[in-house]
Amino acid sequence: MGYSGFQIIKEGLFGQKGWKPLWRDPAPKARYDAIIIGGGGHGLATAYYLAREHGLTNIAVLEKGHIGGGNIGRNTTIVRANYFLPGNQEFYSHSLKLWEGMEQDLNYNVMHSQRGLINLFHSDGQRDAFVRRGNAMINQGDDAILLDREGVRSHLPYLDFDNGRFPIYGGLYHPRGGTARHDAVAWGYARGADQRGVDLIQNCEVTGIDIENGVVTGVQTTRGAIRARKVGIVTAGRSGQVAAMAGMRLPIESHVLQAFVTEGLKPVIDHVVSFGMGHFYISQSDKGGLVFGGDLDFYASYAARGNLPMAEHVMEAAMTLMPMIGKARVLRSWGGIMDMTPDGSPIIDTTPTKGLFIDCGWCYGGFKAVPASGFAFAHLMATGQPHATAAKFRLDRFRTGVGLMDEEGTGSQHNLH
Amino acid sequence: MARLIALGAFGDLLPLQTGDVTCTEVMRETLFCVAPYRGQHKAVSAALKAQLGLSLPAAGRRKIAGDAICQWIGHDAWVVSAPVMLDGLAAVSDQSDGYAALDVAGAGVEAVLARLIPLDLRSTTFKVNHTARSLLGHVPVSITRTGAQAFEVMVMRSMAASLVHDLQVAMSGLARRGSA
Amino acid sequence: MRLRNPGQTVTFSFDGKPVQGVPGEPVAAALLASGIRLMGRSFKYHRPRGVLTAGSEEPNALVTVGRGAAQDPNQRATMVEVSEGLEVFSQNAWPSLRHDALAVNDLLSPFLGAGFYYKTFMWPASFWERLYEPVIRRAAGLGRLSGKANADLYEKAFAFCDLLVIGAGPAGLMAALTAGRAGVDVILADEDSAMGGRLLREVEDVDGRPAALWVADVLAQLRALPNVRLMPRTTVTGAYDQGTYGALERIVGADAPGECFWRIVAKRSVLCAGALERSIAFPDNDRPGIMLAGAVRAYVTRWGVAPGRSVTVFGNNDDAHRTARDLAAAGIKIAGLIDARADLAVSADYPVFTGGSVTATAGRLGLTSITVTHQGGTRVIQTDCLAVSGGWNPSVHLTCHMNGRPQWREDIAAFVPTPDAIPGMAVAGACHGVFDTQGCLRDGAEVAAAIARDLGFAPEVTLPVAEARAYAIAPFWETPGKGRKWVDLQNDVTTKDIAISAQENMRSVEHMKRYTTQGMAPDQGKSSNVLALAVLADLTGRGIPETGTTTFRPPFVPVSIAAMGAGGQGKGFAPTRLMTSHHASVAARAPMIEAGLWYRPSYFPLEGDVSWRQSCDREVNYVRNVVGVCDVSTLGKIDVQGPDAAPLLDFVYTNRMSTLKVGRVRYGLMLREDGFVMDDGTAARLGPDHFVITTTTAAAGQVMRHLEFARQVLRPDLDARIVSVTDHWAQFAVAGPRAQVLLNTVLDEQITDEDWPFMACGAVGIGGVAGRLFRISFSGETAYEIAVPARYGESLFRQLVAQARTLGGGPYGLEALNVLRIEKGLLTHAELHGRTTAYDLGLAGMVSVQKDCIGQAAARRPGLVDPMRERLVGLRAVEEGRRLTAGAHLFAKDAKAVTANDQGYVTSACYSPTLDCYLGLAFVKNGPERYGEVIRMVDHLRGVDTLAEVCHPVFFDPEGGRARG
Amino acid sequence: MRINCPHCGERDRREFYYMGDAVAVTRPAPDAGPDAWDDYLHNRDNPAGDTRDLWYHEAGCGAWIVVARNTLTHAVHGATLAQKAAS
Repeated sequence: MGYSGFQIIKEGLFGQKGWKPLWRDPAPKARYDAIIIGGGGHGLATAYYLAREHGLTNIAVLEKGHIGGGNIGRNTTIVRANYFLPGNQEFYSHSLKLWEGMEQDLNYNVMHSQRGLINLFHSDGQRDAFVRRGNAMINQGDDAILLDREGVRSHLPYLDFDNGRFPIYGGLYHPRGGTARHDAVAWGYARGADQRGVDLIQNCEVTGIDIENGVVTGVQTTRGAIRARKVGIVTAGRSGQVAAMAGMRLPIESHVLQAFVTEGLKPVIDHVVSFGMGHFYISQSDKGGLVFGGDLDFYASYAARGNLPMAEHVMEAAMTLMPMIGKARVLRSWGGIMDMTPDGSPIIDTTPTKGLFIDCGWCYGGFKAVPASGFAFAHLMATGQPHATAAKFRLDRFRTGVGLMDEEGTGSQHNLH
Repeated sequence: MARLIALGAFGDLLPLQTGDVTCTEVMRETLFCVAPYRGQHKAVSAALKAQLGLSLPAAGRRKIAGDAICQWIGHDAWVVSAPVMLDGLAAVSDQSDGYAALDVAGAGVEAVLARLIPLDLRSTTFKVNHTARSLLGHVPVSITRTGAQAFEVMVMRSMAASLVHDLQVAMSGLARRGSA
Repeated sequence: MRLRNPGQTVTFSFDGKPVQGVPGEPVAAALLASGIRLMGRSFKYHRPRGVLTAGSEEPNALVTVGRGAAQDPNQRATMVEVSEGLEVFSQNAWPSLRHDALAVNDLLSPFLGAGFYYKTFMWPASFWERLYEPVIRRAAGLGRLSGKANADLYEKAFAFCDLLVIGAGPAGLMAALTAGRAGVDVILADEDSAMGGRLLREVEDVDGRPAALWVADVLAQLRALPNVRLMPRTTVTGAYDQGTYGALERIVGADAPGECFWRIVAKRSVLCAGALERSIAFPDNDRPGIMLAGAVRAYVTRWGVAPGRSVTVFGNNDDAHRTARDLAAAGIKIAGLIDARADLAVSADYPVFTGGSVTATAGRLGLTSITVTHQGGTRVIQTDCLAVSGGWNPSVHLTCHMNGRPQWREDIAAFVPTPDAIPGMAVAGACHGVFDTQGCLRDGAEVAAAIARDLGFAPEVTLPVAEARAYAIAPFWETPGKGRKWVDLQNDVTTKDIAISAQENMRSVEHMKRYTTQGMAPDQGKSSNVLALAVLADLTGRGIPETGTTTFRPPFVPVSIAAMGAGGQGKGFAPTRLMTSHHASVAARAPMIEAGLWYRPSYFPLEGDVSWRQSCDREVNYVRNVVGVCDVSTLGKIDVQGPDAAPLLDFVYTNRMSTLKVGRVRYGLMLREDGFVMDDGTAARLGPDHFVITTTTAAAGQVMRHLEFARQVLRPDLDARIVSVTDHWAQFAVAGPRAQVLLNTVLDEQITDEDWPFMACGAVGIGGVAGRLFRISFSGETAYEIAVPARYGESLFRQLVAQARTLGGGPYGLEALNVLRIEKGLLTHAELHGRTTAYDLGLAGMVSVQKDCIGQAAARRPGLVDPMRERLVGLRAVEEGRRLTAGAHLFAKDAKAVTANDQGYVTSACYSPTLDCYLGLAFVKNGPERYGEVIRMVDHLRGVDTLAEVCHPVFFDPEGGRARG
Repeated sequence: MRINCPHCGERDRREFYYMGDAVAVTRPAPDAGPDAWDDYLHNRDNPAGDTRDLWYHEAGCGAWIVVARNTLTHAVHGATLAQKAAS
């Protein structure tokens, strides 16, 4: 059924009895044309674009828990296209364009809010690095504006301009950056895929990948064997375990990244603000909660929860940057499992097994990538060729050193991102 | 020819007193870092015993004999408070001005330090002449219990002002609570 | 209405109106005592709401306390303690709490059910940011921040103990007493202002005395034990790894810090957090005056406040009867007792309706009547307070913080903790599913005794005598029939919303939560989760255990950012490092700027200077023509000693250091193991087994860590020792044609070019002080760095500057330093930005292939030696008056400035007073092959679009004759 | 999280720097070839369970240590000096 304001009024008048399920709960079939392992944001988007762009509808998404239960449901909801290295640039630029049409495309309001993102800098050197980034964004056709100190003040008057540990020199303003309602993105893609015939199969854990003579033939699951000639792995923090079923060892370490939300407050922070010097970023949700986070906890973990030192560090950064939020109260903290690559950039590629594809390594930036990742991975699975926007996300780039994308400049080694 | 004037690390920031806790600068003319070479631990300990009257203490301990101090300062390393000759036995680095040190003492001293240092400093576990490397706030320090209600804190000289600032905030918060 | 003489009272205000209260009692109690039931408005529909509970789980009575910078929103009226002059305000209502304009939302509620916003507001697309979202945002949110910077002191602290007892009710008190008497080092933390838990809130006896007296006696015993620490007003907020707990202490006192966030490390802990009562879903169950039964008893018994004049009680368990009995005994009129259970025989002095339920309520701003449907029919009862008990939920929250999932217990119709969900944590009392006082006392004592024995103590268990009774409950979640039955009072979620969710296949409990927002409000579902689960389970035909629960995550109660971030405000976020010349530079009016944790002078203005450029140009000229002095103490200085010091340096530097002669210095390059450049610096050989190496300011810590890694982990075969001596030495660059002249004014023995050639180093005396001298140059001029122990740093700096001024030179700051090094094509972290290789920097020749070093193998990867890589070049502006800017991108002369044409970027740029033009350093594809090419430089952000000539990166004195002297 | 330093005893995580999988201890020979170096630098077992990883007691004694740890539960089983583990 189509969603609209008219439908809302109609259902309101008739007791909400007409709403249909957003997706079916089909039993798994014995065979599909393609299987996607992982019902998170990237997996659901892949299924949607396989169906919509490539007409591939005899496909299934296998999810061991409930769909949208991974990192798509526990991130800080930021959407941006402010990368500067070849490979990332074109990909995130494409992703932002897909975001901008997503609601009409999916007929689902994901509350994509282009409220603007401001990255602060605190020295001449940082300013120059952000200028390089901003110019790259404009070269790519995206938007960036250099703000001086007064420019930042006009947008963010509540920052501590006088006493903070690191003085605010200015900011790089990305007006098209913003946020979206994370769960809604998963639900929107799931509904869109289901409407096109994709089987979304929940509570179905993959326990093995069947390979014959170097060619994938299907998967073993807790709900039986399923055959397919194409299998895509899109399992984020769990990529290592699933890839191991196919005998692969990935350049991935899984780390925990914490995030925090406060009680609801009347509107006070209108942008997404990023304080790189203190590893802190924040925005305010439409419900009023301040949503914020910082750096990784920096140890390999699958526990989906963090520890106090990083939580405290994040709060201290908040206090030095914007002490007006001191009396906001943190309501909930959580941790996502980040699939970290050595250079901090993702992988969308074929594997040594024919018919087996992998999409992983989203580090702490997977949310904004959901549409373009799904789009590019669907293209790769359908055609066997990388999509132009994701051609540099190669699995072998670490071995060869060709096309490393170390946006932070900290190095292409695991502990450095 | 130059005439150089020596200045203390804390300037006029010390002494400091708030509530029942006081901070005073510890003046030490010399301080050397001693890092025994491989297999020379015993030889270094013997040489120090001969020269200072102090052997190398275990990890996390300080020894004192008269004015002389020998204190564990980290992995494979100790500091001694007087010049020593250990040629071929240990790396010796002059750190006389690398560290600044202060005494913090008084009835509320454990409560002040508990606001800053992630260590179990209870007198039952951290006794007199126990020493540890840790953080005070965000400042790396070496802390030693020198008495029932007294500690010495060593800090890299360039961070002396930050150390005093953090102590001052903790002392004032405690004083403002009344009895804690 | 107060039931007893309150004694001393104070006056506080609620929405500006004065209210009398007893010092220390919660605001909610004082408001109830004054007959004020309307305390807040709900989140979505702005429904009138009163207080529901008597604890931190309160979903309705959220208030703002204070004004100005002290304005503190979203405080629970059940937790804020009354004091003289306290200002309390209602929130989420306009223009007033009684007449709230947005209550109109309630009329629209048929259209605003679960998830409605996902289905609309999509057309036209641009209206979301322009219209819909701003309207939604303004309507959403609860309290309001002041917008002013925090002006209060918050604290953090650490505590250590053997046993942390969480909660000081009957179980917690007995646990602390049993362990404490045995000699265990105990911390007893409780979130209430007074310890005792429900013993202060119930009418019962312990050991033959009123429970409150027994509590007072136990607390006195605990206070007398030196190994027991009592922490009232302290809520344990989170359980973390290895026995670490977060706890939030509220501190009272006018001048005291507001809150303290504790990190408590405990060998063992016992959770005695009690249980939280739950409500029942019946139509309009959210009116002010409808409260949980246990809370009603608490207000009556502990604070002597009657929440109503005519109270009805509704429940599905024996607590309903206790409530009626205790209230009646306190002299409060009981208008009726409704028990959902049919097969009960009860005789009482008030009407009892068995098999009954509440099927309607009335009263716009406060309850006036209820409709009861029971075995005998339907009846309307006039009442201003309805006490509801749907049963008790053990406070399992902390046991879920490490992903533990609680287990359903059918006999008490509640979830209890999974054993060992938190390593080292035991559970006792009501949160363990033990609901009678005697059982709680015993459980607390026995659990603590077992822990004490584990820790090597010999505890004795002495149990007091108290009430023991079975807890009888018949699950009853929802009354049948129509009407809005509220489940999550904070987020306005009804049973209907849960039904819509199930209908749309949002049937996983996580989907239901996220779709309806049930459990996502400030109480995190404390008052609604189990009820919501039960409703969902009924709708889907699954049992409650099968339906499962959502996860509780830290913190247990909301924690202010100011408390958890205490110490971070202002300069406290990171330590400050000061050079010995700091005060002298400040006295010279030099702007001090951050360099990592350090502060360094930007430039030294003179009287009459109108811009920084004027100062900077002058300082460059000092160095090029006379002499300049610059404090370079921030560079990392590391002592490397030992028989294998040289081989260790060979292993960490790309070039060979073992061939360096004693008394000489060599430039060195370090790679990360991934093959990219990490840092550069110098190595000076002071003796056969003794080097001192320098690092850049920014990378000092990283290099130290890296060297220790190389020494301890990769090459434990090498016998070398590493010590940072950065802070011991104050070090000053003295640079320029007259550098030697200047130095000779301070040195004990005169130096000459013959004794001190370029790249020499050694010991010198300065006024009898033992120092070190290095003839090295970061400016391309004849230059030295002179080092003295830090205590003499300021003194030497002042003398060097004074002598330099006499010679016609002076001090120079970071700006001039940057210009000088760009003129010479020397590198900083603008170029060593982590993505560049030795090859990119034109330093491939420095990577020795005769030996192994860190990074060498990875640096050979094809992608790192591709000629098409962007490589270092110089840029010289060719258009008169047009500047070069760092961060600009480069394109072929006639190409469009788009990504596809990108040829590289500028890393550093400056105006060179020496060469009178703009210079830049840049990375350009195939760079060194393009010298002489005119290239287009575009800086969209700064509006610069100009041409520049690609050239060798050393602009000035390319032969280097000046530095060699 | 608390980690047992062989020198200092149990200490708060905030005193430590994390390096990653203890594979870093076994550095290949310079000429071991691209695959060996790729495995050393990049490819990881990334276990969901017991692991050994390298930590540096940066704000403590300055020792590099190998910690036996569980990535699912964060349980710490023990730690040794990396110097000993390596030699």
